[in-house]
Amino acid sequence: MIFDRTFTEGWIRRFGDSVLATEPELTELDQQAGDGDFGANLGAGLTLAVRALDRDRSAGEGAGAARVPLDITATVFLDEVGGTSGPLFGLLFQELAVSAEDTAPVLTTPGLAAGTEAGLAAVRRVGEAAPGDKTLIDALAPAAEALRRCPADLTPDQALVTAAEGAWGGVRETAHLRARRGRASYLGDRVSGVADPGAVGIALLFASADGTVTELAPLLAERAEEERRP
Amino acid sequence: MIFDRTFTEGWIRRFGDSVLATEPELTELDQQAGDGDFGANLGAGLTLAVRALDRDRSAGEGAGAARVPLDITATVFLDEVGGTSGPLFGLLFQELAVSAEDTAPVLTTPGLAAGTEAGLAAVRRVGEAAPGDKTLIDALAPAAEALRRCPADLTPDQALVTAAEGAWGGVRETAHLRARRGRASYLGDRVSGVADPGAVGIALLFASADGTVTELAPLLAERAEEERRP
Amino acid sequence: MASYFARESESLVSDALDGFALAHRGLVEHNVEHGHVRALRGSPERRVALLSGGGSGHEPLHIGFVGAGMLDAACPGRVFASPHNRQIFEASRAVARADGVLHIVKNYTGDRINFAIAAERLAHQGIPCARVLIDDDLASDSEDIAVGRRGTGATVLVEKILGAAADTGLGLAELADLGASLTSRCRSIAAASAAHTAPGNGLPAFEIPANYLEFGVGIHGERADRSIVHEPLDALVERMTDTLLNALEPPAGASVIALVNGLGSITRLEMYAITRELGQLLDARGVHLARSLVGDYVTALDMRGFSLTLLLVVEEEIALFDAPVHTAAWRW
Amino acid sequence: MASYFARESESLVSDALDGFALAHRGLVEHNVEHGHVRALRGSPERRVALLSGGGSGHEPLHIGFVGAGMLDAACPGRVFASPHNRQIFEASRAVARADGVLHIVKNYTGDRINFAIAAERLAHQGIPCARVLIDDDLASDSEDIAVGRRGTGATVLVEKILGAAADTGLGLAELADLGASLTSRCRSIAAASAAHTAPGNGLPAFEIPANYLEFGVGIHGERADRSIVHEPLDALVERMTDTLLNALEPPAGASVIALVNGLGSITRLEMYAITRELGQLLDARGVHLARSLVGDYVTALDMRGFSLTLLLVVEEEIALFDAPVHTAAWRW
Ligand SMILES: Nc1ncnc2c1ncn2[C@@H]1O[C@H](COP(=O)(O)OP(=O)(O)O)[C@@H](O)[C@H]1O
Ligand SMILES: Nc1ncnc2c1ncn2[C@@H]1O[C@H](COP(=O)(O)OP(=O)(O)O)[C@@H](O)[C@H]1O
Ligand SMILES: [Mg+2]
Ligand SMILES: [Mg+2]
Ligand SMILES: [Mg+2]
Ligand SMILES: [Mg+2]
Repeated sequence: MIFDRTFTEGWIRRFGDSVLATEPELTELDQQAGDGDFGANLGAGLTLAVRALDRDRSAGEGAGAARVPLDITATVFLDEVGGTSGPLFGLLFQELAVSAEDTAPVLTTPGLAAGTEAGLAAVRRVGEAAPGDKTLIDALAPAAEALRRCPADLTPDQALVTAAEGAWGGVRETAHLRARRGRASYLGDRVSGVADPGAVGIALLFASADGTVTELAPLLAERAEEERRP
Repeated sequence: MIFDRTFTEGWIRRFGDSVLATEPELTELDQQAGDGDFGANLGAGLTLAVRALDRDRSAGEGAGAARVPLDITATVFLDEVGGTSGPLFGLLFQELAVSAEDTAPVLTTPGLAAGTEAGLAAVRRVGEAAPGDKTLIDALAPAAEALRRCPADLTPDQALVTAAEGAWGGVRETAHLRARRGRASYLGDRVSGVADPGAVGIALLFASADGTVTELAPLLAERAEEERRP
Repeated sequence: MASYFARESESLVSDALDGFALAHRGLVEHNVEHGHVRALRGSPERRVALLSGGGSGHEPLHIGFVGAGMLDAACPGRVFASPHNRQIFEASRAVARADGVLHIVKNYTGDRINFAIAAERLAHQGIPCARVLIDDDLASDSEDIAVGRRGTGATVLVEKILGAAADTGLGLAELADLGASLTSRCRSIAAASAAHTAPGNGLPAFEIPANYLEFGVGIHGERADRSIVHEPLDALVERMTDTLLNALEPPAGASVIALVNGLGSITRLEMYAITRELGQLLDARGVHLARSLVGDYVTALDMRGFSLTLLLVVEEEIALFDAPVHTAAWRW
Repeated sequence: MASYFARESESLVSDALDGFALAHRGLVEHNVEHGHVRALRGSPERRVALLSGGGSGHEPLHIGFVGAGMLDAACPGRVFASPHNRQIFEASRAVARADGVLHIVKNYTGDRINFAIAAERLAHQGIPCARVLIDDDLASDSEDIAVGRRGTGATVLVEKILGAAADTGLGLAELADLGASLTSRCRSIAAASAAHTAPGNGLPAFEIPANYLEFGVGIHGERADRSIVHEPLDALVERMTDTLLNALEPPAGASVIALVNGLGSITRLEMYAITRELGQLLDARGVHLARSLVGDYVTALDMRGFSLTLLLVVEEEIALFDAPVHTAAWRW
């Protein structure tokens, strides 16, 4: 398997499918913790991104470049998507694209790790939230951590599976956190027990490298089961 | 009798006495035709003028000048008196003073006629009312007319009696007029039968050259009696 | 004194004049004894001083337009009340130049009488004086109203252009003629959706039902003679612009200076949205919008409304409009 | 759309921008595609472009301060809503100078995030970018409010002084430092007697009982955290001035620049009366009022209130404040 443009484009498209498949659940999470538009914001962003990928005629030149679909998605999220989360996702895609560029024409695990790390740093600079504030950082940070630990010879697809596991772990943690940034912060304790929708979005991104996620409940519930174990 | 400063000062002081004696009646007239402050405006003006005459120390220089009391009164009315009528009286005094100056140190009948004529012109320029508009012009115009007709050798005190007769005639006419200028104009027909207070003030001025007026009713009623004659 | 910010409602005007003099020290002087605001740095070339005045509550008019290139002095009265003739007389004496003083007077009975009395007194002192009477408000243009059209927004444009003309050294009669000519080519119309707050009791001076506008308000918080349904802005500005153009009858290709004037509490967003509609309409009507002035220039305390003023101009007048000006409220 | 004058409430901001560009053609250009207003005649000496932006409804802030001597561009959002990062990004790219672009950002979460994202994007393009965060509002100075003090009136003073400093050819880091230093010496406090009219329904955004004031309002029509009885102006201005001086702790004989700012519908009479009280209090407290700026500079639509801003300054900063400026809303 070559981790070229076809791979990253497939990844984004599957992410789009995951978001569309789970949009009602995402909406419900943001209704409990925020203003209920997260599913719509992310869904709209991916619809636009997929449309931009469809339209893209750059396939001819530098065809193999893994960077291109990430760049296109970054621009769409930065330019067109509303809500707090939209442009933050855009920043992550922008950093992933830069790191892919550094390792062009194919994606590498160290490149993915560096891009995710840089994306996390950008989101932290911009959003001024810290881990534990119950934001998408709580999924992005463990994903970056997982990628950092991956051996250099692990293939990017396998690395992304590891990242997704880290992210889901982080998502489940958010259910126990009290929000301190963003809209959810005004609601205080009323939202404890509910996972952060933005964090779920991040986990969906990493999980979609491998296939399409169609249901959130099992992924959010896992931890509860773990906890029930003696 | 010399028509010097003593004469004009006495005239103003008697005018003051007349206004104070008839102030309630003046107030009532302006209550019927306007906002009820005419008696207070004119009374306050004369109180200030008399006080200024008391204070005046120019008696030494040019002592005989008939002009001085008229000038002092003009300045007080122009500077200190409110309402529409106050400054209009001031203009009249100002023109009387100028004409007295032209014939200094004593008042003459032609000077009085010229001053009243000039005062009427100034009031017309400033107030932009015409005879018949039910304003003080309707007393001032016949007074000026009467003075104009006086023979040059008639003494000023006699001329002023003639002027007062003309003014009272004009006042009584105003009762039949419909107001077209000033506040009374908004009231339309509701004030027919009531004389114009400003016109009464003018008549009081000329009448006070001769003595003090203490009652208005007979002067306002005369015409009605005349009309009752067959 | 419910909603005005004041020590007491009686002291508002005099306190404001103190604060104005403080904020603009070096530019103006407030003569407390004689009740006028005077420019400290005038234009040396002027042969005629320009003086205006009227009730307070219309700020920045007139005090805000005292300074180089506009007024030599302004006489503020109490809120919505004419200044006393003595204020006008003393101010005129203080600022009169070699060729006298020109009074710029809004057409209201009280202002007319007090300026006219001051003019009589000036004449007695041998000081040449002439008057420009501003009467631009079309809502008061009616056979029934003997006193004539009210003076409103045109005042500012006339003060500006006459100020620049005076700085070229024109004489009294020439300035008075120019003023009369400008006034004859200048008309205004105003609309409001809420009355001003009455300084005495803090309540709206009158009620306008929701979804209605008063069409043809003046600047003293009086009701208009017509209430209309609150229509979208494009329709309203068209109604107003056509009212103005019908009265002005601009020849083909004529140039106008427009004043889009807030009456107190409309937002600049609204004023600029109005400017957009006006610009499009003038375009469509073949009238050239040479200059536009947008903001609070002649207010009626905090009335929620605006006025539109159009002045038909020739090239030289545009140059006079563009000439430098340095006052508290207008500077370029 | 009860009482706003608009075609429809959604088009108010974009219509206003059209009208703004029309009224000030030659001075500014409205880039409709990218959503910014840009100066047509900048200062050639500048090495760093100054850019600001934020929600609309605060006019003249920010668009009114685009021009020579102040901002190179401004990005207006919808009413009370942050501009999109793309607007900021595109505007920054369009105006950036050799030494980059300085963002002047009022401290509100949305503005912070959008400006920060634009900054990330600029960094990716190799365009140097720094930020001055304005956080002057003392009413939001509390341990409980993690997001920090809101940015209000200081914005105008900082934009003016930084504009003049940029024209002397300062670099990006120097300007950012000066901005941070100015901000640290600048505090504001606001009071209101009536809320703004909500653009959506034409009703007051909230009710303030007669004879009460909201003490500590922001500029987005939010209530203050305190209601107080409507007190006479001298008492109110003393309360506000002392709040400011307690926070600023001016050294003996310090100089300040004061901004007496109308929030939308208070009259100039009131603003100047406020200026009088402020002047007297500063005198009594031994603080030198070097300059004062009185008028509507940072509004909250048509809120009936005002803010006071004091900036501690040194001589050179006063000279920068006095430097020429040519924008729609500030010119000298
Ligand atoms: N300061 C922040 N830093 C990082 N992520 C944040 C921040 N504020 C909010 N978020 C994320 O954004 C998500 C909400 O996104 P969205 O619904 O699009 O935004 P909004 O709150 O503007 O409606 C939250 O679940 C959280 O993960
Ligand atoms: N335009 C005018 N020209 C001449 N006299 C006038 C004019 N308007 C009003 N007056 C006179 O003023 C008198 C009222 O004076 P006063 O009560 O002092 O004024 P106000 O109407 O301001 O209360 C009227 O009775 C009338 O004689
Ligand atoms: Mg949301
Ligand atoms: Mg949202
Ligand atoms: Mg009266
Ligand atoms: Mg009266």
